[in-house]
Amino acid sequence: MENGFAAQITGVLAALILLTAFALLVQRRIYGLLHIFAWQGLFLSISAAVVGYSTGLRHLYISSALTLALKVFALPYILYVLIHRLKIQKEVEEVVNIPTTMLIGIALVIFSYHLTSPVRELSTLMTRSTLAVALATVMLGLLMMITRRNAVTQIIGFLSLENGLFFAATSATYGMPLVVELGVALDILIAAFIFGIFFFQIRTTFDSLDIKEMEKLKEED
Amino acid sequence: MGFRGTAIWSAVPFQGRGVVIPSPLESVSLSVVIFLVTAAAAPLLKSRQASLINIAFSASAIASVIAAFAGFNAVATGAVETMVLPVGLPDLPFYLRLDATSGFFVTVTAVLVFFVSIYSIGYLKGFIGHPAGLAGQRKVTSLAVFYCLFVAGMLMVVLADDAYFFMISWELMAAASYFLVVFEDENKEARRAAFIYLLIAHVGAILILLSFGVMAGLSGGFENFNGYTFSAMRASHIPGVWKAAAFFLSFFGFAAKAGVVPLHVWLPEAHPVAPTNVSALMSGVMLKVAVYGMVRVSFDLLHVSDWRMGGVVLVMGLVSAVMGILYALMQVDLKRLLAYSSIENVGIILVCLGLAMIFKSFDMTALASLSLVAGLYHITNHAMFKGLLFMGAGAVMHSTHERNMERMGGLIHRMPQTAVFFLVGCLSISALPPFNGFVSEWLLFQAFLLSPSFPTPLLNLIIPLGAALVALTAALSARCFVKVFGVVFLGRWRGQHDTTVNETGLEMRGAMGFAAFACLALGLLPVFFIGWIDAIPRELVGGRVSETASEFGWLWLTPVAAERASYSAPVVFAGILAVVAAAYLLTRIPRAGVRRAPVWDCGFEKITPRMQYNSTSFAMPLRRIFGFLLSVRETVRPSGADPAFPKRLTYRLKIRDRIWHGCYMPVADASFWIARRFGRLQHGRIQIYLLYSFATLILLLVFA
Amino acid sequence: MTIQILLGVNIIGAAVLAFLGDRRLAPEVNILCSAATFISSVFLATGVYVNGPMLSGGGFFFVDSFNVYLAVLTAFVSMTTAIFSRRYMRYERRHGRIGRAGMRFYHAMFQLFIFAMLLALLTNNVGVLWIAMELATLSTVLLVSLYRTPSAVEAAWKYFILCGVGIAQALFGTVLLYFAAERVVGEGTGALLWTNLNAVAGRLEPTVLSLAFVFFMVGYGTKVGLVPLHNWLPDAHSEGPTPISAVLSGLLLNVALYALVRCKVLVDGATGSHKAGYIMMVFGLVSIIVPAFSLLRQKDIKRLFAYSSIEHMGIATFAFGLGGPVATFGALLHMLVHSLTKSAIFFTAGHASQMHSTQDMSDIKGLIRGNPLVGWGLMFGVMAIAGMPPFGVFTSEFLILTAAMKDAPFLTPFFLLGVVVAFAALFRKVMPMVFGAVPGNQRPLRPSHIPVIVHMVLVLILGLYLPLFLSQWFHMAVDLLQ
Amino acid sequence: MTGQFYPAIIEGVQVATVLLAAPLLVGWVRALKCWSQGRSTAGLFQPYRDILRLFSKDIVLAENASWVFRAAPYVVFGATLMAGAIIPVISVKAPLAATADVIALVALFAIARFFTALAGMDAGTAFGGMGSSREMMVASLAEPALLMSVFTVSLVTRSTSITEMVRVLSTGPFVLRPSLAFAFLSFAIIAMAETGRVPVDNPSTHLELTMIHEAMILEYSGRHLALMEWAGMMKLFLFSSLAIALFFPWGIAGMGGWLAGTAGLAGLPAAFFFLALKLALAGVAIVFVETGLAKMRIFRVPEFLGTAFILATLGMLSYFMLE
Repeated sequence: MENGFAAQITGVLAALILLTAFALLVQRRIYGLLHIFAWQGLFLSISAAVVGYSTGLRHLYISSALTLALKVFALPYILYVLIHRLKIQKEVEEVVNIPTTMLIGIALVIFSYHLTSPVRELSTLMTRSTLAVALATVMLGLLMMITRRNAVTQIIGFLSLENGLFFAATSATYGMPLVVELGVALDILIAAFIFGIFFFQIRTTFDSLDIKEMEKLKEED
Repeated sequence: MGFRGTAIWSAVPFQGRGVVIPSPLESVSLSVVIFLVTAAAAPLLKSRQASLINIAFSASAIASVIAAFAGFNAVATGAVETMVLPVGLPDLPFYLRLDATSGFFVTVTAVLVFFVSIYSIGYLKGFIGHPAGLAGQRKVTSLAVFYCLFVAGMLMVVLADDAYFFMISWELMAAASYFLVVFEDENKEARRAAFIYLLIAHVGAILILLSFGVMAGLSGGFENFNGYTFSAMRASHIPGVWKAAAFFLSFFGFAAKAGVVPLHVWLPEAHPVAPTNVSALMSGVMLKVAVYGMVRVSFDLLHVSDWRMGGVVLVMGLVSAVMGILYALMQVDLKRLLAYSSIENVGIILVCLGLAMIFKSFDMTALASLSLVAGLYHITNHAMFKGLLFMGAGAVMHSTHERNMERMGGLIHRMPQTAVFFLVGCLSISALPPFNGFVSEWLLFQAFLLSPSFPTPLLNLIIPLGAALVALTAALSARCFVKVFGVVFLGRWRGQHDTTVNETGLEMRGAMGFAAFACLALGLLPVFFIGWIDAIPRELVGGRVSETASEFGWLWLTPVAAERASYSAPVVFAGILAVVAAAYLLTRIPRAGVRRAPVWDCGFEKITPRMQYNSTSFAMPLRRIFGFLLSVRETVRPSGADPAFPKRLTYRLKIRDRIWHGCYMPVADASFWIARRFGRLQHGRIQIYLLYSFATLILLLVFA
Repeated sequence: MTIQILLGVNIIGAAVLAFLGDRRLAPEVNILCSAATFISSVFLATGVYVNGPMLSGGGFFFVDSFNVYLAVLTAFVSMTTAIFSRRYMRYERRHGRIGRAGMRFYHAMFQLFIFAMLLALLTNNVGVLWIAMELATLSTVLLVSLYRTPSAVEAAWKYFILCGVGIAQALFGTVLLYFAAERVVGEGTGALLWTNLNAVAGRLEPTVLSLAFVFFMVGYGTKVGLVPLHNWLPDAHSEGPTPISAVLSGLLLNVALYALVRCKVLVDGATGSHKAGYIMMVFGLVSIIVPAFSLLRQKDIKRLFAYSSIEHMGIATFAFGLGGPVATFGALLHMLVHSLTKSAIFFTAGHASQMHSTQDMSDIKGLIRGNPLVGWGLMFGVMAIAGMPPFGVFTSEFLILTAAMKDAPFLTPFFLLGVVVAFAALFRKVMPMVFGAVPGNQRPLRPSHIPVIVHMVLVLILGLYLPLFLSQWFHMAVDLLQ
Repeated sequence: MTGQFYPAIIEGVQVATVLLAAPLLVGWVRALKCWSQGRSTAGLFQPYRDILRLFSKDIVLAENASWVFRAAPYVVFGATLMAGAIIPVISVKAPLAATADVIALVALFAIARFFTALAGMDAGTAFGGMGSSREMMVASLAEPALLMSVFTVSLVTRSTSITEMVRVLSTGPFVLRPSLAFAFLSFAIIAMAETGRVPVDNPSTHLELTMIHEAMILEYSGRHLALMEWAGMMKLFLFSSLAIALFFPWGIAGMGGWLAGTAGLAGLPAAFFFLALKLALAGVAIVFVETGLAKMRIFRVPEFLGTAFILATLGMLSYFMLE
């Protein structure tokens, strides 16, 4: 596979990741969110593999495999089980209505593009144009966390944010050194473990996973 | 980076006669060490309070005697000694320096500490020996510890020769006195007072620190720590604007501690609630240590050379003097009154310093040194008579368990010796010859009157006005202390309950006697005193007073020239004594008898002690006259069926400090308002928090 | 080799303690592990003092004057906290606030947390630093919710989410840094090592690095607790067990600030401007002023001191941003003394709230009479933290303020405002607690003396006398950070 | 030979003059007042008779009176007489004149007042306290004004020593000085207040509530009262002499001017003559004011004294601005 083609594929995958990020913002149903998240993970994994293949960097395959295992199978499955067991409400409530969220999202994408443009000039990598998408995904993940009220959706937002970071790592730099990659993966695993515990704790303490309950600690009278 | 870990003892050898006598700086350091060791050792005697008091305060007395002698010598010789201690930051060890100026303040401090330490032995026994109920039995361990730390802090401030050590000593002094103020900690009033005190002291300390920052930055730069030493600051030339900044920062910093209006609000709160021996020290010397700071920074480090700075000091001093004494007049709490009077006296000291700065800026060294000497004289005097008055007030409180003057009276019959000493204090503070207060005030007036026309018209207007206000202050303070002595010691006992009031113990009377004697001696022999402090004006403003002052021998004080002004306290004293003696003897000749009879009651036969003029009524005319300066609320409410013939009248008088309500409360309210606003930022909703972080990110990305 | 032992002790300790659980000697083992860590850190420090900066573990670890003192500090505070938590946690256990599992979890996670922080300090790798920071968060998240009360769970959740998001930003910054470094140093682990990066800092792409700094700032800034990213901090500090509050405040914030400063040095080197410094100054100032006012409104004793921690981190951040030898020296010292003082305060505050079975300050009274150690400890701790000499915090604030007066005189009024308001607020809150008569709801308690006394004595000594080795390190670190 | 004793003799003569002539001045004022009101007088020498009678009377002390009460008359008398030794009444060559300048002089009067006020409070009655309070109010306003007005003179003469001031004023060229005019006006007002004359106080009132000075010494009797009264008379005499010395010094012996130029004792007769003349005129002036004005309400007094204060300050300002 020649570089040009790989670049095209990466570009397409970047577009798909961005699309899924938007889809996460729009999606109202919680299982739908899980599916979209799994898809995003899959695109991520493929893009890592493609970059790895075209550049010949072996450790990217490991990253790709880790992503596939963690983000496409393990995490969605864990979440699925949790949602099922905790009998979480299936509909997602959001703080800001969806069209507004979409508009903000688009503004963010433009902003990310604008920000990364000087960097893109510098880069000689074939994946250089994807940095904007990575940044946009990070920001959209953050936006999702801000606009959702449920602990599970917040976590999904958080994970999608991490996806954006991972995408930045693979696309902008052809992957971080392996130690770092492994460490990051381990951290995400522990984090997943912890939020699992958390869901149970929150559930047993508050009888719901709606984080509206968790607004007691504040400075306002 | 020179003094890494080693001490450099560059003490000037003292002129010992054969035996090795420690140099003044070493002696003062020894005294500081004794205080610190006493403070550290005091908790060991926790379980034996009586011996704790005896040992700790005897040690303080001994240490202060050592310091007083050393300070005296340092001033007398005018030599400069320095020392470097191997502690502190490695590149900034503690620098110590004893010159005439610091020696003077060491002496004043140590002398009063000596008196007060002796006094404390008697005074504090009241705390432990007292039957529970009135004051309650309480441990005085913390008092002894912080008392020693407090004194050590004051001495260290005066010795410090670099910004860091200065600040440490300064705050040690503040913190120790804070704990002394809050000694009766179950008392809410004491906690509040201590809080205000500490807060204002800390604000002041930070201002001083910033001023040092300016000076250090411009003298040594911040490439290393050398700029922090006073010698570097002294040697540097600081450009105009920065000099003004440094001056005003430090001035207001020190003013906060000295109790200059409008930064005085802590003082009338803190002094009354502190144990009296502590109030005596706080008023008598701690305020002076703040003045020392002003003198050190403005004359020595900054070489103030702009008359406007002196003008500000002068005006602040005048305002403090007048406001202080007016508030003092309105008080019914004896210690609060004395506290306000301290504000007044600090004001007068500032007037002296301000004049000295003004004269110095026009290069009139003789007059500058005259005003400076007047200021230093007043510092000494105030330490003595205010210490004496506080000790007297403590003795009164000790016997009567009252602070409110409205419930005292006639104590001269029950505490005759205390009354005599207190009277001496009152006479001194009222600036009456032949006592000491008069001498300093006289010198100040001389400085005012001899001031030639300045090139600036504004000053020519301020100076006469200043003289007028100082005169007004002096007259008001006489009035104030007539009231104090009259209400507390004369007349008849106004108290509700008939307590047995007795004369206080020997230690307390002895201490007061010493202080009273000092007041008289300072009043009678000003020439010696001025000769002693001769080195200070020479050091600070480059002029001297002593030559002309003692031109006609020790009997006559002629600050400038005999034909300009002269004053001889001994002759005045002797003259009055002679006339009194003669009159006493001559009027005996007709051999008329003496008998006692009831007072003239104007035909109304049911006179009770409550009908006496009391403090409030005594001050009434002035409340009418100067009421607009104070915030006075006076209500008379008759009760009973017929308002024309009321059964009883309820009289309520509330005098509040305008400055407290005008300047401090709004600040406090604003702080709480802002705090509430900031509190609203923290909603408790995690989305909002995420939004903050998101917004921060975006903002930074946009602008960075 | 020392480093490996240093880190190994913690890992093994964590495992052993997880196995020991709630057995009788678990707290003692905990102390032992921490003491071993401390001793090895002292060895490490001696080595660095004698031989200068060193690389170890094939360039994986790097110790210089900047991180070695923080490592010793971390080990030391973790040791004293372990000593403190022996009595404290036993009391909690006896009064049924936590169960068996809780104790097991507490001890294991405590060691893991210390490991994470030491790793973050000692590693040479920016990526590993990030991982360690994340690990430090993760290991403490569940400790914050140890009591399982609704507010504890809420606090832990906020801590988890906010720090997670924050640290994710830092990862993005790391990616950008790698992106820039890779082009200069070449691909692979080498491009993430401080030692390599420092050497080539001048050749790194400035635009990328200033972009990266923004992400570092927001990322690690969240962990430092800079306003407006601080919202997790008061919650986490007030709801977790006191030993955890002590180490969060005393150590974690320092480590995060350490990471930020390391990044700042690189960015300054690359951009050649002082932009990063200005950003830090602004963050620092805001973080001084806002918490100072918030202090005025606190009701919860631990929350109060949490805000004070934010304020002090603001001071240190401001000083690092200000730069210059004196300010940087002051900032380094400030990190040290703040962490000693603040943990001592948390120790006493913890005991105070145990004595009154509440953290509500209006119910805590008469501490000096009730328990002189706790009362005076809290009083002196507050005096120290409020910047009264002769305690060490004053020394650092003295240096910082005087330097600020020279280099940024127009910012000092704001600085001053914050410091004064904080001072007022702290004393306003603390005086009614320490003074006065013993209230009826106070229970006698055997406090853990040693940690409080040792910390306060150290802070006192540092205020009067700065040991030569320490100041040499500081000077070297200052040169490093210029 | 005897020249070295001249100063001592002059001093002695001066003190004797103050002691002996003070009642005469009071008698003169009273007699003038009676004449002006068409009453018959008790004679010029009635004050002497009063004092002598009081000396021989028994003392009735208030039950509560302490030693302060008994010592006050002596202190008051001593301080006033000391002032008399300082003010150049007849000659500037009095040796004691150098012991105190004008500031100390004011302070000497302050001592007298301080003790009088204390004595007023000692008996423990409402009247005594009231008198003290009012007296101190008047004094606290009058004293600074007095200082300001003499300061104006001392600014002109560049000295605070009274003899020096007299010397400069009487030997220097005669210049009309607005500052001195202001100072004199102010001084006159203050002198009325300080010596307890109408319109501030009424020395012959018998209604306790209107008293100021009299209220303070209400409890005195016998020789104590005699001393107090005598001191009061001396005070009037001294204020008049001070006004003369500061504002109309021509004729005072010993400064070598054209009127009483001789330094020794020879100048004294002329000085006596001038003094008597000027005091007689001063008495006339006092009577003019006292018959022309009514006593003020007590709270009008501050305004009156405030005027004096303002005038004195204006005097100082005009010195700087106009001269």
